[in-house]
Amino acid sequence: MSQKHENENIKDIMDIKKRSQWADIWHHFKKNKAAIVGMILIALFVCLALFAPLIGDYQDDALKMNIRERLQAPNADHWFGTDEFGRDIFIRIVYGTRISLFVGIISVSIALSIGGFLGSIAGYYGGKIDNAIMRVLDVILAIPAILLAITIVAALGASIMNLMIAIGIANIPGFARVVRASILSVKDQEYIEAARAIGAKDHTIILKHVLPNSMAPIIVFSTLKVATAIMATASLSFIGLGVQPPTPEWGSMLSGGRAYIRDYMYIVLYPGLAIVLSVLSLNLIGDGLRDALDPKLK
Amino acid sequence: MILNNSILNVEDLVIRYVTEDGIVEAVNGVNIKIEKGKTLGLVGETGAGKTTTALSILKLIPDPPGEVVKGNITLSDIDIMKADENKMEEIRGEVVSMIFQDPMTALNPVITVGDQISEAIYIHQNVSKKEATEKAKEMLEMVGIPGNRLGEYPHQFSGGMKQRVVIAIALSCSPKLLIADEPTTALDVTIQAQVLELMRELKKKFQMSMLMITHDLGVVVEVCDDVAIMYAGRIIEQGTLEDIFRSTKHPYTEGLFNSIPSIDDRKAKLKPIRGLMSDPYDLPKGCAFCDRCDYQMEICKTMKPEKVHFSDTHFVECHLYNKNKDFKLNNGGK
Amino acid sequence: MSETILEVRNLKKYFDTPKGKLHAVDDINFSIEEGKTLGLVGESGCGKSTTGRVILRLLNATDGEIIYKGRDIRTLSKNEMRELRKEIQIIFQDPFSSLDPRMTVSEIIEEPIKLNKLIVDKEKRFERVIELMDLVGLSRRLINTYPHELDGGRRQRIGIARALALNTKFIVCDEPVSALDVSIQAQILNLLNELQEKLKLTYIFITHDLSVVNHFSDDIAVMYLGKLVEKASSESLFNNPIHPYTQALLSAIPRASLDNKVEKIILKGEITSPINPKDNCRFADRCNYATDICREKEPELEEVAPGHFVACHHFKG
Amino acid sequence: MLIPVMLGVTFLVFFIISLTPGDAATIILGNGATEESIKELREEMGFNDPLIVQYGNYMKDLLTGNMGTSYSTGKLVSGEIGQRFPNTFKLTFSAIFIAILISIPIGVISATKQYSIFDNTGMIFALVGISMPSFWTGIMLIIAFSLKLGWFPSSGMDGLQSLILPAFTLAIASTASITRTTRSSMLEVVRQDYINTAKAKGVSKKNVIRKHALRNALIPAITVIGLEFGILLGGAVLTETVFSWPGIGRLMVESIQRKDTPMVLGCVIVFAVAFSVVNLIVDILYAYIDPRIKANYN
Repeated sequence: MSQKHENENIKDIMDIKKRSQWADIWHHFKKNKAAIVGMILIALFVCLALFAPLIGDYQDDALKMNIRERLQAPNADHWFGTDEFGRDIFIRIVYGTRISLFVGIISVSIALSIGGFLGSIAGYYGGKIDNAIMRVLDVILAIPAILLAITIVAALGASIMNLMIAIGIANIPGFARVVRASILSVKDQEYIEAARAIGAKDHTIILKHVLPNSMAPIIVFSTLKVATAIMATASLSFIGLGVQPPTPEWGSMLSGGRAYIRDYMYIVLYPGLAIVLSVLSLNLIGDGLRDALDPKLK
Repeated sequence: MILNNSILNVEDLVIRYVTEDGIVEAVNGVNIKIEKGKTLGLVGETGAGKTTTALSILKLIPDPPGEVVKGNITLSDIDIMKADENKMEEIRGEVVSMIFQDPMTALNPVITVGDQISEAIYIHQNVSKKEATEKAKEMLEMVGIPGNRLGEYPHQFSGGMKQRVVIAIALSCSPKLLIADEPTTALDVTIQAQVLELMRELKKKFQMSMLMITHDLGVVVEVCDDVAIMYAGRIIEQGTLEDIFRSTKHPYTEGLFNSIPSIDDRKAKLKPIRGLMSDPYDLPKGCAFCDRCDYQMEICKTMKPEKVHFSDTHFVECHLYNKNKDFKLNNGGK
Repeated sequence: MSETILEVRNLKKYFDTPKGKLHAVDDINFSIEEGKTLGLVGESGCGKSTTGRVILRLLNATDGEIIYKGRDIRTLSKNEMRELRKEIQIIFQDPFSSLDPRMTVSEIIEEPIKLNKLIVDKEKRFERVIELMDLVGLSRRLINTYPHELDGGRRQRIGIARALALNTKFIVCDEPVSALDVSIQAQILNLLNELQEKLKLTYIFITHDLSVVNHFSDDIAVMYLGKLVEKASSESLFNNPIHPYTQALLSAIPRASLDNKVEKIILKGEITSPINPKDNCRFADRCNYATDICREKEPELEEVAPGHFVACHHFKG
Repeated sequence: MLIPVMLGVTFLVFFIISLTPGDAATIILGNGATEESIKELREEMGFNDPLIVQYGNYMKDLLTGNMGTSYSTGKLVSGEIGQRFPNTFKLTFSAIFIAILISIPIGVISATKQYSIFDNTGMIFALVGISMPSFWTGIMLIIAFSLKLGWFPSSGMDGLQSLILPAFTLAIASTASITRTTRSSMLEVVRQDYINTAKAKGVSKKNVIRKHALRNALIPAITVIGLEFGILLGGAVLTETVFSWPGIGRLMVESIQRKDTPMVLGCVIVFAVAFSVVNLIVDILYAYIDPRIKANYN
């Protein structure tokens, strides 16, 4: 082979910058305008949740009833109006953001850690272990997730803690399946064999090759599942099985306002919009990530 | 030029793909002529523009991102450029049909092979469904598959059998031109031999013309009369089998020959073409092969070479022959 | 002068499938001398790749011995095996799936050195990576690119550099050029040839393409459905193919030449899969010369001429 | 396959429900009951037996169609559920029917005209559709179509008129998600080689889509329809609550509030069985559409 030796100094070559893959992903992600809108909206929700106390006091503004000011239409003092107890709907939505995001993220973390663990064991080792795990999960999958969550909360009692546990457990099989499928698709690649051929140990292979390459679908799925978890939180609270009044939560606010929809529809309009916007944003981000992380499109 | 004797005439065809990353000039002024009953081999490596050229004859370039910029295509006296979608539907399968590379994916997995063959017959010929099925059975037997397997699905056939079914579909309406896009590349050698044998036989039987796309000069010897060598969207050398194999003119053609490990001469040393094909997004101003060429001259970098004719059948696009048609390559031909 | 570096005895690899036991490799024997190349040839599904993987213990053999420099690879402990992997390596067929898409060129080439703690100093290791890139003809400026940004030929060079990163003596080349274009294929074949001379490597060259091995191998073994049907020196095999399958295979290769036309032998049918095979000649169904004995009894691999082995009831040289 | 899964499901649900705090005997007899009578009832109902024995007894009864008696009304659970089941069936099947009817054509047209205005609007609607919680959509539809326009009743079950709003409410999310799947699998299919083969033999555009692409694209779509049915069953709980629809979903919510354990258990089991049966139908449909799967069964 005729070999052109470039007279480059070793030091110079060492300085050639390695382009990070995250930069690549971000480069693709930011081309997707819808996903960027979703990102901005979610950032807004997060800010609202973090800085809620700057907008209004939890005890005085979000909880305390003020019968004199009840059922006001949106106005300069109360941007989204007041509810049947005279509480400011905007401030209650802001505090509701905290609960929705918190429950969403924690319940997905529960499902991801347990489901991910089961899924990766099933996927990497295969065979009988795989079979046993997947059959048990099939049983859980036979009950529609939201019904399972309802049943669990019904048995354990309604509280934020139980809500997170219930939604988390109901999502375990889904995560296990996604993680398993993703690991299976990576496991058979030749570069895993190549790693074994150069003497890499099992844990090196899993940590350095299998996991990084199977992350993409898991990240996307998690994003989308935070959205469904937020929806589930609101749903359970709506039927009285989640967050209990007077704690401000979007679903329970809707439930409380139902009696007044004939004349005061804004009571149910804004909490609902909050749900739609947060869930929509997460879905947009999820779609954007799916495209940006797909190596086929690169 | 005797026009009415040619079945396919492609003139100055330019096709490009417009993508996010830029414009790819996939086909860059291609001329092809195939005479009745003759087989032309279109040879080139990945990305040379062979398949794009073939798809344009059927007007099946995916648009977007593909775009036929200019050129004329005359197929059996029909002006393809002016034909509308309805007209094209009549032409496809009836006048021209195409075999795709991978038999594993070329058949619809949820439709029986019988229905896939009879569909073309039913569309183009004035027959009943029953007659079409009858004809499909004949076709299946003609490609060497028992007629009673008509009702089976593609997954029940092996790779070679699938390619036979694909051939049966393509020939079901006795087209005047058959385009075969690497029909044996995905097959094992012994199966390839079977399929090539079958194609030779059927070509004789149907008296049709053929455009054989391949990267394998060995396959060319077995089925083709004429050869066109394609590189970076242009045909850089064309001639009869004798022309190309016995008096190779283009350095790229020579390079291709030198890259093939010979089965009969173990001592022959491989002399690969150096480097890689130019970036299709950014083709050089001059000859596209210039960077890889052992005979490179100053003019090659700046000017596109013109056609140089050696006979009625043989031409080359290379600056080497501008002044001296008798220039000899180091190792021309085999 | 040259010694046997690897000997495979009665090697078997069976897979359990829903339809029964798949005899992917079924009792094969061969040996390779140091610095030589053995071509292992056959069509898809004949068990040639499985053989390669079993030798490297990427798959565990069902039965048999794999003697490398006097030791049976199958009996080595995990640590001993890891030690041995510094000497025996593999180059894969698919230059796309054999490189981790999330690692850069230098990370891929560096990984074996790092894992086996061959060179601990970071800068020295880096110099070694550069040296390897020069050796396989990879331009230095590609050091921090990702595989998906490169073409098949360059990716295959990365795979070769990775295989050479350790103290490699023995390489299983699993169809290293079949996914590449002709001109690139020749580049890689020449590179492998040069490396063999320079580094005194021993190769098992697995391929479906007889013309490639002819060019390359000292000895050739032809496989069909898990069995060796013919084994000989390249010269002997090409000049005097004896087994009907080898003859058909040789004649079927399209020759890019107008001279030396060869009469084609067209085989019947297609290769099946060796699931629960009967005790007969596995080639019998497709063989143009098959008789009753072929369908009843399995032929043994016999020496029909010095160094030329054939497993056939009828053709014995 | 169905039977072991059902055994697992019943056990799982039985186990979860048994976690309910509070003493069943006290619930049945009310707070005023004497210590003595509570103890007696406990013995009589077998509440002192180990869980597995209780489960065994329940299953024995279940096989004869006996699901126990309601704690609160004293009526047979099976009777109550039998009465309500047709209503839920009516609601969910109308919803899935509407969803399929709308989503498949829109998905197909969107895919054939990728990036057209039709496609873009369709996809925006689909995204919003999967982001809207059904209970909120329901309330909004009530405000618009029954309170403002007065076209449909806002609650209860009284003829076809009353079915329309709840069925549409329930259908929206499923419509959106089936549309998205149909579109993306259609886009995948039209890129396949066999579509080119079909075009190359002169099949008209319309027939390429109808005869060659659609059947292949339906395979993933059917999976999603099966999964969506599970989500629909969960959604029925909420929709029935919003529209006071006398189905099992509402019965379940009411029973949870009344701590009527046998009734809750019965409802969840019926839901799980319904979902499993639908999944079985989906599997059969698969085999009908995809000959490769049929081959596995033979």
